[in-house]
Amino acid sequence: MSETNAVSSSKESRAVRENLHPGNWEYVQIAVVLAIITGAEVMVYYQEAVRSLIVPILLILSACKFTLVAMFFMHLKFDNRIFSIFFSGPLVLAFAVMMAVLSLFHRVLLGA
Amino acid sequence: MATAEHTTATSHPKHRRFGGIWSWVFTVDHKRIGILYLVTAIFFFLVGGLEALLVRSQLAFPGGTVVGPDTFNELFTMHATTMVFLSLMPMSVSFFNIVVPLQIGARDVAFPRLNAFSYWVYLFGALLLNSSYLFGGAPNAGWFGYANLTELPFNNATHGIDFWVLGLQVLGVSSMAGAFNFLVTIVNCRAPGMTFMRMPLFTWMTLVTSFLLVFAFPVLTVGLIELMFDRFFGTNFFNPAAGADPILWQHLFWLFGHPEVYILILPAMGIVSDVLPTFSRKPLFGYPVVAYSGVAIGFMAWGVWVHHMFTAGLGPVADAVFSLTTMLIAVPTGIKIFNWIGTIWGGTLNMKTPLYFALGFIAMFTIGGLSGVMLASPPADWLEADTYFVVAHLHYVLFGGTIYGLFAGIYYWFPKVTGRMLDETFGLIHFWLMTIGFNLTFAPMHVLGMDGMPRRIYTYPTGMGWDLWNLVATIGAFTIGASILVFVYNAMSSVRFGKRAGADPWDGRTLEWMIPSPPPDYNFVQIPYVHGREPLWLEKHPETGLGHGHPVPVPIAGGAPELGEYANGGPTADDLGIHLPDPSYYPFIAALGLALTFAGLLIGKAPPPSWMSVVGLLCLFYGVYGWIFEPVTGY
Amino acid sequence: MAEASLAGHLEAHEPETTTGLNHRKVLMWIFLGSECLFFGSLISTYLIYRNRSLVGPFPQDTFDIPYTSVSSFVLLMSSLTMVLALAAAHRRNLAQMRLWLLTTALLGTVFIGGQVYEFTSFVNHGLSLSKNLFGTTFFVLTGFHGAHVTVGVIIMLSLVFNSWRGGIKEGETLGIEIAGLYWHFVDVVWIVIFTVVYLLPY
Amino acid sequence: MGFRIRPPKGLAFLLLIIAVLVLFLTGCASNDPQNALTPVGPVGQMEAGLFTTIFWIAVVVFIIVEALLLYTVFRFRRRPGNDGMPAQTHGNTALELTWTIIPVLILVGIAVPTLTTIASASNIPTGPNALKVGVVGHQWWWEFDYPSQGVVTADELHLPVGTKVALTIQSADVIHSFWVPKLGGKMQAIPNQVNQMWLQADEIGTFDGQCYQLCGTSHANMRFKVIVQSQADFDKWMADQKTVPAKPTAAEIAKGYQVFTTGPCVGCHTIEGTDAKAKIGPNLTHFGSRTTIAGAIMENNPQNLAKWLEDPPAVKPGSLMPNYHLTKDQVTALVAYLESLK
Repeated sequence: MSETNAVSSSKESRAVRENLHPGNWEYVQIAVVLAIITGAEVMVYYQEAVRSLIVPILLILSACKFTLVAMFFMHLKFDNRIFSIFFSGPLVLAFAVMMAVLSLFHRVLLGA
Repeated sequence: MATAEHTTATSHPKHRRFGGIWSWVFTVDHKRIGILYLVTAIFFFLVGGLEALLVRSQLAFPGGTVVGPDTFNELFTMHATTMVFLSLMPMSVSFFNIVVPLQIGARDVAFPRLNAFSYWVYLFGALLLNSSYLFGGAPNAGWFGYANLTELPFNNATHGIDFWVLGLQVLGVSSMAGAFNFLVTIVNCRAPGMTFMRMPLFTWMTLVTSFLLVFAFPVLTVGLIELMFDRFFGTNFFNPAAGADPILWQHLFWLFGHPEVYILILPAMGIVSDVLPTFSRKPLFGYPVVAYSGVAIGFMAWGVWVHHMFTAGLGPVADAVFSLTTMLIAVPTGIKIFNWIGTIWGGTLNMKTPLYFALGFIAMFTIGGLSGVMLASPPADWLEADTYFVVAHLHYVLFGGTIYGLFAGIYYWFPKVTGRMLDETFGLIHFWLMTIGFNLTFAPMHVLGMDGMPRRIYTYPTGMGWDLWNLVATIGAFTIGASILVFVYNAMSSVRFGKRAGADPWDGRTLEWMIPSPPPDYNFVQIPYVHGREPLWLEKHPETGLGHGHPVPVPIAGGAPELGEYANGGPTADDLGIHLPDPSYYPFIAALGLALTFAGLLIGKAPPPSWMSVVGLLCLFYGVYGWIFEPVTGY
Repeated sequence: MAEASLAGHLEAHEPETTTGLNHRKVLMWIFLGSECLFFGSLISTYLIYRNRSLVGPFPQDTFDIPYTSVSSFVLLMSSLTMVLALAAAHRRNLAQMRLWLLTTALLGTVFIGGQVYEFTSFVNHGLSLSKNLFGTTFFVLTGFHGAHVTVGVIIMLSLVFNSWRGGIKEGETLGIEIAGLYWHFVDVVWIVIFTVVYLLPY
Repeated sequence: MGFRIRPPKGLAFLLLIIAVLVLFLTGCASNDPQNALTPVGPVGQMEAGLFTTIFWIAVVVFIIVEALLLYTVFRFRRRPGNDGMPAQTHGNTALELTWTIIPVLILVGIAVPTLTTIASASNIPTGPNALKVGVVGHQWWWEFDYPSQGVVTADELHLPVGTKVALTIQSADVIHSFWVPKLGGKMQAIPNQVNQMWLQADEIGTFDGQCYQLCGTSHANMRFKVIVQSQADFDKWMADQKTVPAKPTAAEIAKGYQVFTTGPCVGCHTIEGTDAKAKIGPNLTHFGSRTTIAGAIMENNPQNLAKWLEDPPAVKPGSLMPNYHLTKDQVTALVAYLESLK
């Protein structure tokens, strides 16, 4: 590797540090939250009481986990906006298409 | 190729160097990879054309006996698959390779070795797909291979479908790798001052196309994986006996397939949007509108796939909704056409072959667009679907559109690539012969369609009223064939004896015309600073005041006009202290490994993978690891 | 999934870029974008065929939720160790970086091991690829996720290997960051799969 | 070069486009058996009507755009007196808005009738007076059954004139597509899916249809006929179909009966009143009453039937009925028997 490489990369890491990344402690806290949510999900699964609401509850919980990991572990919260666009764009697209196809197959909405 | 001397001449002693054929096999130079793409794509264009001529010969007369029904099914399947995946897409990619880095003022693409990898994967995938002819039989279920006709119970006479599945997977890897590369290149390798809104339209459309590719192809990949698992491992994705819905394939395929249509047409639209201004000596009319309408088409491409399934009984709501979205997509398309006319309006049209093809594109594509609107209305579509009307429509779009656009590009950039002009007389003969042949072939198919002739039938009785138009179509097809031969002759002779082009034969407006033809392997002696939308024009004609900000002469290798000095060589990268990535054989090995892996699956009918897959995998890992840890000299 | 193994670390050097962003990082994010469509299609297929099997075994009498919860937890924690590895690299602490990378690889391996065990027990339950639509869609969806995790583990190990070879210099965090992006993505995909495939009531 | 001889070429181009258009106009509506623009039923009529509307709108747009294009090319081509530096215009917002809004309006004009037509086409008739017919696509022949009457036939769909018919379209193997161009519609027959559509024939006569979705080797040989009869004739036909053929007595016919019931035929076919009850091949109970055989690709006469029985795949490539190498007199006997099944 040429030293220009080391230069550019150390510049990169400086840039990253300037992004005020959370430190280990914050990371651990986030992990704990994730663990708790997972626990909650499993609990909900066994709660006969909330059977009627189980689907929305579970979907919301996993959406929270997804967002936490993407925002903090993947640094989208601190990184260049273009990355968020490159990722969330197709994510939304995939979700929309999925919903459309499902509604067609289950003969609701579009498929009515 | 004329570029050979120039580019090989320039590798420095201390760098790894390869001579002769190896200088092409191991090249990572985007221009050479582009040439490889172009030559291969034209070769497969001829193959696909041959298949088309056989199809037309069979249908020339009722009860034709040129080929049998099974061969006929193989022929039209391979014709479409070849034209879409082995010819038109790679031809667009060859222009991405040759032109985009030059238009944005870059020395190469972002990942030169990934670029080489894409090409070799494409070549090996294409060979894998076509080798099916040698192993019992080619794919035979149409280019959109509707399940469950592709499933073992109904398609086990040959391994054609297995070749199709695996071949398309390999080609998918190539297209994806290429698209990732161009996205990063356009986002990250633009010359200083080259903002998005200063990018030439072809680069814009490359950007949109690449986005469509990287997001649409995974959907097909999943469909192909499911089909492959059904055939190889006995899964039930499309097996009605297990309660599955074969229609799932239609959704997965068209979710890819409709963006694919725009993947095929947008690059051609980009070429036309670059050719028209150059040959009318006027800037593109409504640049931002044209660019954004391209982006809009890219977005809408995702909301219209069901219009391929209006006869699948999805219900009135689905039919209505997707009919409306489909009609909506006609708006940005129309806007482009009007802006193109606006561009030539008031210009001084330099009637050269590239312009003829660009105008031909507008004229023919308009017809395809209008028949598209007719197909967008479900009740009308119920009459047209799966008849020759659809065959006519799709050819007016993909031939009258894409192929006209690509030929415009070939005549436009050939001088830049080879340093020599294509002959005008032969060019015009090619254009007029092709235009006449094209309309003779496909216009009658509208009539045949409304006269109830189904597509993909190998024979038809007389007395249906189809005899005359089929004969006309066949005559037209052979006329097209003749015109293509004229082109091939023109290209082969011009590449050797064509008259010298010089840097800027067309009075061009964009960066690629600033540098010698063929360009030195480093492209730009000094990366230009871009002050406006049409940097070269701005520098040649400051008085026209197109500069956004006051026009400042752009630094050019040796000064634009007297570029003749580069006709034989010129300073090498090392003379100028420009470091270029070394050639590398790892991409080639990795690509070979990938192809072998898939071929092995096929021949072994895994599991377990035959020895070939194992060798392939080893090859692949060796290639990838060598690639990653390859010490990179240069820069 | 050739792209997957390639995209992690491609060309080993970059010139200055227009956006100031690193080529490989941009590539990785676009790649993850296209992976969204890949897993989106696989998950759609699963959901379309949900409760459509004509014969058993059916999900409700196959899944072992506590077991899978644990392995999901393991994968989730591997994301933590991954960011810790990156943080260590930022602190130019190669030793810790290697430690956390190896831990990540280890957790990943545990997850894969768990999946292998799960698959075997399901097969013993009489659920096979070709048994019914549930078997077909379940094994293919989770199998492809497993393949992604495996590739991730290989990437982690080669990063460690590379750092010993001196390929990763002090303060060079890019390779780790990019590999991390891939790893976290595989993790979030499992977050979705765990909920949609395992937890949603049948 | 090219510049002096351009005008003739340009004219050729113009003439070419006009010629294409004329061909299209003259070629489209005709009395050919599968012409979609001369329908004889309400469904086909509303679809063809919508097609024609959109077609003429398209023709107008086509002429405007192409004429504008050609005019621009001829007017602004470089020639002596026009080779200067053109004005470097960038665009014009008013124009952009115009050619955005006008297409939108045109499309609205197309969308409205489209939606109404979808609505009426999807309005499947129900109730007692609507005739129900089940259509099942097979490789490569069509099965038609009348559930209410318990009648099953093949390759020929009999309909009473002027009656609304509710069709359910299904497939026994791969995806097919059912269309009678003169009656309208078109619907895929998809495994595990029951598609519905309705038709009505307002004219007595025989109309052709065939499979429109690639379904394998003999996709081209998967034709059928729709025989539209007066209510009286239809009722008579239906009554005949319901009768169970008596056990034959005449020598030759009885021999054929014997060959049929003891041979491989019973493995796939059904003939009411015999032990042949298999549902793989067409139901032959009233075979003799049909005008065509083998996926309606041949007229039903003894010669053709013999030809078919001697080597089915030779007549219809890929035919699932193999060549059983029947002897000459077995064939003659079978022909006699089957043709007797009126």
